[in-house]
Amino acid sequence: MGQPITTNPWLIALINMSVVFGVLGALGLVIGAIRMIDPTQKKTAKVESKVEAPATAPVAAVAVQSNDDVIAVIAAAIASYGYSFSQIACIRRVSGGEGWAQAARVEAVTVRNQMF
Amino acid sequence: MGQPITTNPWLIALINMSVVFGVLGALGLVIGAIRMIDPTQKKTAKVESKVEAPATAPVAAVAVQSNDDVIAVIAAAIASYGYSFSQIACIRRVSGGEGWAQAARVEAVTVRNQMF
Amino acid sequence: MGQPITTNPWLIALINMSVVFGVLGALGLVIGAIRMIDPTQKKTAKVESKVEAPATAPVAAVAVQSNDDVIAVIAAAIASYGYSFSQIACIRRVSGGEGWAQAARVEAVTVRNQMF
Amino acid sequence: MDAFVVALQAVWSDSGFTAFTMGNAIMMLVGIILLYMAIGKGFEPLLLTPIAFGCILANFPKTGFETDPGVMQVILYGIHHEIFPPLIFLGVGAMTDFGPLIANPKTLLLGAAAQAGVFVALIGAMLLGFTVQEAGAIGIIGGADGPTAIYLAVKLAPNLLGAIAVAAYSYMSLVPLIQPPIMHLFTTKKEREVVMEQLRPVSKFEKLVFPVAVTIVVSLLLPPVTALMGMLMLGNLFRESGVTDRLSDTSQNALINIVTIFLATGTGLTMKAESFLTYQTILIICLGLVAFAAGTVAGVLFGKIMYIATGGKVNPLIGSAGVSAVPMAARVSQVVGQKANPSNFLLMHAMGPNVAGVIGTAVAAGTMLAMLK
Amino acid sequence: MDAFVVALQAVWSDSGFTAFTMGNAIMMLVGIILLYMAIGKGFEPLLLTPIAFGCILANFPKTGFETDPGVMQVILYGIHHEIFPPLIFLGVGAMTDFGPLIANPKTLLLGAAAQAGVFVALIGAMLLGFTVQEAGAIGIIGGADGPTAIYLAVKLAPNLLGAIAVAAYSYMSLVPLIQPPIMHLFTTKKEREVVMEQLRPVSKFEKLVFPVAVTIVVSLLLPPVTALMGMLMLGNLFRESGVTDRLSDTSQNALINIVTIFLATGTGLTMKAESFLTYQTILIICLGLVAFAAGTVAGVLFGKIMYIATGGKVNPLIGSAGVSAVPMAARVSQVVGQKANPSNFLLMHAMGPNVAGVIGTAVAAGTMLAMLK
Amino acid sequence: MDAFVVALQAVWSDSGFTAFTMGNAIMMLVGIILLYMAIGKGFEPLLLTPIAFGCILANFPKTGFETDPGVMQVILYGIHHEIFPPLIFLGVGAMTDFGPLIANPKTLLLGAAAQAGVFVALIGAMLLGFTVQEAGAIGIIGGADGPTAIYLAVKLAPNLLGAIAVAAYSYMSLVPLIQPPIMHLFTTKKEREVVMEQLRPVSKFEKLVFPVAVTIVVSLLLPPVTALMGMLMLGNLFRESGVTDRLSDTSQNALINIVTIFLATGTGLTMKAESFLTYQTILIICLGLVAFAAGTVAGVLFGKIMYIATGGKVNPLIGSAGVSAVPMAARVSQVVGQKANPSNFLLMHAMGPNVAGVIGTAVAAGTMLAMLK
Ligand code: NA
Ligand code: NA
Ligand code: NA
Repeated sequence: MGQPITTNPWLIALINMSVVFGVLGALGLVIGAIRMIDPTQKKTAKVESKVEAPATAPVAAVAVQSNDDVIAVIAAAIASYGYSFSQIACIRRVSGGEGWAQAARVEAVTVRNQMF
Repeated sequence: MGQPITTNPWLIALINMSVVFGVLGALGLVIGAIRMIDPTQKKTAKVESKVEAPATAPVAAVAVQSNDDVIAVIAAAIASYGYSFSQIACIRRVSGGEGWAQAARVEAVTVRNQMF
Repeated sequence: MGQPITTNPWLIALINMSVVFGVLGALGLVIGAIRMIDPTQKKTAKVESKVEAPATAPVAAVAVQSNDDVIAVIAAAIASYGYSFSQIACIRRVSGGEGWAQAARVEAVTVRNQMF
Repeated sequence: MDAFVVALQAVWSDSGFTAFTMGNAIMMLVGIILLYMAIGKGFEPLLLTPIAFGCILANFPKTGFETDPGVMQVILYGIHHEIFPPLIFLGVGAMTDFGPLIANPKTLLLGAAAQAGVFVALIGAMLLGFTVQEAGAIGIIGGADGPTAIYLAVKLAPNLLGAIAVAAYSYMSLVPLIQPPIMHLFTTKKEREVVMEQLRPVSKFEKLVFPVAVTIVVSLLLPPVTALMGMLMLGNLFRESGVTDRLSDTSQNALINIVTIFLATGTGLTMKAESFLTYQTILIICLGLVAFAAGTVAGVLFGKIMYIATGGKVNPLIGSAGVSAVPMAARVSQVVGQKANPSNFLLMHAMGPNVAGVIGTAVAAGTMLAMLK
Repeated sequence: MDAFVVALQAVWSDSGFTAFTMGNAIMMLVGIILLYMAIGKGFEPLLLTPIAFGCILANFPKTGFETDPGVMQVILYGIHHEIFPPLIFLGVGAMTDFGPLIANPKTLLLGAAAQAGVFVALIGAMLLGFTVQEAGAIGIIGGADGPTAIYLAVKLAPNLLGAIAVAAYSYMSLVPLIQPPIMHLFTTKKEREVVMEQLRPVSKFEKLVFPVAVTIVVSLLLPPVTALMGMLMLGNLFRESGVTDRLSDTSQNALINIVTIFLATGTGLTMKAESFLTYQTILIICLGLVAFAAGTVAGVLFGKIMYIATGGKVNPLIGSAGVSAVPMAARVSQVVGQKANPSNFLLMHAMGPNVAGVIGTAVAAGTMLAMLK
Repeated sequence: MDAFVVALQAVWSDSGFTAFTMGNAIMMLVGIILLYMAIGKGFEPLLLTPIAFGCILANFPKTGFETDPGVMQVILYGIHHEIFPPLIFLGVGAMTDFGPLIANPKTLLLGAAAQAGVFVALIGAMLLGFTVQEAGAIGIIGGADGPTAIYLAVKLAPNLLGAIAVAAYSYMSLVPLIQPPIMHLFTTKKEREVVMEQLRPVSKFEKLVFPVAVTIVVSLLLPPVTALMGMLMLGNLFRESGVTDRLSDTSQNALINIVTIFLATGTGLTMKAESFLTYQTILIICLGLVAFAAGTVAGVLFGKIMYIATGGKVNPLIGSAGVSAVPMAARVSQVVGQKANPSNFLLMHAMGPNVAGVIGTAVAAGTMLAMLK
């Protein structure tokens, strides 16, 4: 190394964006490949959709009628399940029959703390 | 540096005590200056005295009649509030109407663990 | 050092096993000596056997009749004592009058986590 | 009495006052302003508080931090030899859930598109007279990834480390202010209202193989970022394995906190008046803003392309999350999306490009190291 | 366009692909298999997961881990200078209860007997052509004590570190498979059914004096293992003192976890294709199994001697626990004993030889260092 | 058989027994006595336990701790280059509430007055023949602040480190025995009965500006203690900011505990027979007691001056808390005051001079470094 390959900024940008798209595109293919070779995929697809939704349900989606008292009651009930309030993304009204589907969608974001 | 400025112990002591008193005196002036420029000072004085006292009250000041049984009961009650015993500085009789004032004075010392 | 004392494997093994048995044997004598000079030994022997057994008892040995419901009740009761379930080695039937003795024997193994 | 005065004068002449410069005073003011931003305004306080305090410490004369052995020299050693960023990434990996990315791998392209900000800033920096290495280090501010920015800055332009770190962390915390107007400008209401399909569940097998596979692909192609990507993915493996909770917990708590204190204080220690109070610093601050804005634009525009390509199934608002700034940028997508359509929940969809942006920035950094060093 | 292709080729030629060897590929497969063993099968996952990942990282070409300053070089420094094993032992000491050993000091002899495995492997290794130092380092696998094995391997045969560490941790987690058949083979049902007397209570005084006394005896006789034994016993003193809980907690949590990450990743980093993919590695794996089996046999046989000498009061099954592998080997004794006699509780009795085996292995390592270095 | 005996003799001649001296034996006894004080009597167990154990370890011959690379050499490096005390102070700052001092800044003068003990000991040490640097290091024992004492001793008189550290921590834990008689001797019952006015509430603004302002004033005037004061105040800023709880928690738990283990064990490692078993050590122990007593006297006397100057509003008992030894000295003031008047609560008032004493001792150390190094 030692010497820059080029000092033309447009060329650097072009090559870099090519590499970034190339590598991330390749990773997309890799993810597809992982899914294809996944020996647990078949049953997972069925089992998880049945098991996971109810698991997150009591936390994320609770029917509420915009009533502070009710929210307080729910909060207490949830707390008794061992969830801290910071883990609860929102408490909202569930309309119609798509309850579980939405529940999964709102799933509490525990993804990475707010650190970096 | 390298060479000591002086090796006369009396002079060293004198200069040092002068510097120590000088610096700590200067810090005293700095504290006064901080208080003067404090933009939150006005409201703080009022709000905190009202809010903080009750907050510490249930921990620090509980009426007791020098009776071991009563202390045990109180200890249990306090514990049920979620305070560990090590946070409780003392449990003592409160006389007259100056309860809150004294409460603040006895304020549980959480200042620095007993480490250094 | 630098140079090996010997490169004869049989001799190395012989000396090493001698040293290992020698040192560990010596440590056995040291343990005996510690026990002899132990100023707390007399009372310990009596007090501990009385105090320790009941202390571990509620955790380790609880009379159960192979009934899942009962185990659940006990688990809840134990949990209310502040023990996490992972600390409980087993819940088993206690027969006869040797309850405490067995209790001590089954004593929950908190010895070293499963790390190394 | 004479001796007393003489000795006292000697103490004074050895004090920092005699060597104190106007530059030092200004830098202390900068440090105090950064402290105000961190503590008073809540801008990335975990990083900016020790950076600001380190900046103040760096500007006391005669402390010997750089020449005498001691804790500050150890910290500076760790800064100058990129020891801390990979350890930060170990903890970040243990905190990151790549599930949303695995569920929707097309979002990787959004994470790639948002790197355009990096190269807009790079081109701008070179036009403004920076060397190619400096321009690369400045550009990476647009990646919105603190540890990667510090890692690259130390390798390519250590003299600019302080300004780059401050710009990166400041703009990362300003994401909720910078992005929404841009997102409105480049999207129609109809696009913002798009409700996306629920993500498929991701199996544990996928979550376990993913970090290993990414490490292999990226490290083979770009050896200079192996330490960074390897640690990120090792932390993620600790998280997902289910049998190394002890290591995962320590990585994302005690270890990352200790390293953060050292990294941030040490970054502040590089902000001495003579190297920070330059015309270049102002340019870097401006270029950083350009980089963030350009990255957001590129992400949203690529989102629009995906909106069209998928026949309206992708909400272009998730494109802006590709700049990284995890998880703020994803939250901004969620908030803007929900304002357009209250029943719209983009958060999990935006986490895909968001974590893809972390990988994308590391790849960009690796490419620049391969080309420029 | 020409310039673009030329520059892209330059990036490619600087990538790891151009220097990637079949050996590297095989080692990555080894790493992936180790990951599967660690995560999929639960073999010592806290150690094997980072070892396996380090092995993968080590086999990317051109990362410069060994030549360029950085976090990997710091970790490798710690590996090559035995900095981590004593710190691991500090935490191990804080986790270890020597009570069962103090209550029944005769079990020390079982911990001594099980070291025979070390020397069976040593003799075997020398017959197979290893140097005397290499043979000593290989033999210590039979001690079933990870930190001691790494400590000795670094001092006597650093080139074999990876293979020795992998063998040691793999067999340690295989103890529940390796030991039971051997235990059945060498004991009669009557012996296995022996119910041992309850252990006497141990006073706090004994638990406090024990670590200090052991440190003095072992360190005076074998100075080369003072760092190891001293840290083990300092940790135990933190545990037993009752007034240093802060230090005990940190030793067995934050500190040991951080050091484990560094130690295990660093051990993996030594597993480069050129040093690992040799005929020697296969021999070491085989010799390790021999060492474990021989240690178990020796422990059980010595247990039989104690059974006879005490007139049937000692259950020979606790002898196998002398190989260390705390606490798995003791659990194996418990399980096998309870299968023979459901009212048999050998766990606490087996903890005595189990922790004695840790001391015994350290003593064996010290003797070898005194003789061979 | 001959070969066996010869080899066994070689092992023996390489053992520590052959080089073991009476001095080593005495130092081990010293270590055991210190362990008894720490664990049996509860004298600063978190520091004295590892110091005592380190002292035992240091006196095994042929361990090579000082010459061979390894964990002990790393620890000793940290000791010899003052790396640990500033990190301890980071945690101490995160544990310290400067509120009582800010509420009553006049108590700063009590923290200054109590430093007189430092200089009484310094003068005494020079009269007894110590060099001026050694005398300065010995004097700082009177500051009753462990990390500062170690910091200064390493810089001015590393050969005396062990004795100074042991004296400082021993007397710090003896404060409840040393101070009360002195406090009684120099105060009247009427003075001890004084009930002080309630402290005013301190705003968050004041608590935030205070650490920054103190750092600037002290570091500018005394650059040699910038590392110490800077880390103390950075830790305090973590505590008070309200947005850096992660860093505050880690500073006062995992990090300070890890560093304490290293600092204290390393301090013990410097206590080798040849440097500790001297006439000087006995003098240092005596001078330390003088320093503590003189500091207490000076604090109480200055308290009396304030009692007079304020027309009886200040209880002179809080003056003794100025020696530092946080928070024991403040508790002693509380206990002695309450004995004189059961409705007297001096604890919070005594915390002011108590934490002021920490700053005062650091200033005294800085002045000595400026003058003597
Ligand atoms: Na990014
Ligand atoms: Na062993
Ligand atoms: Na002091």
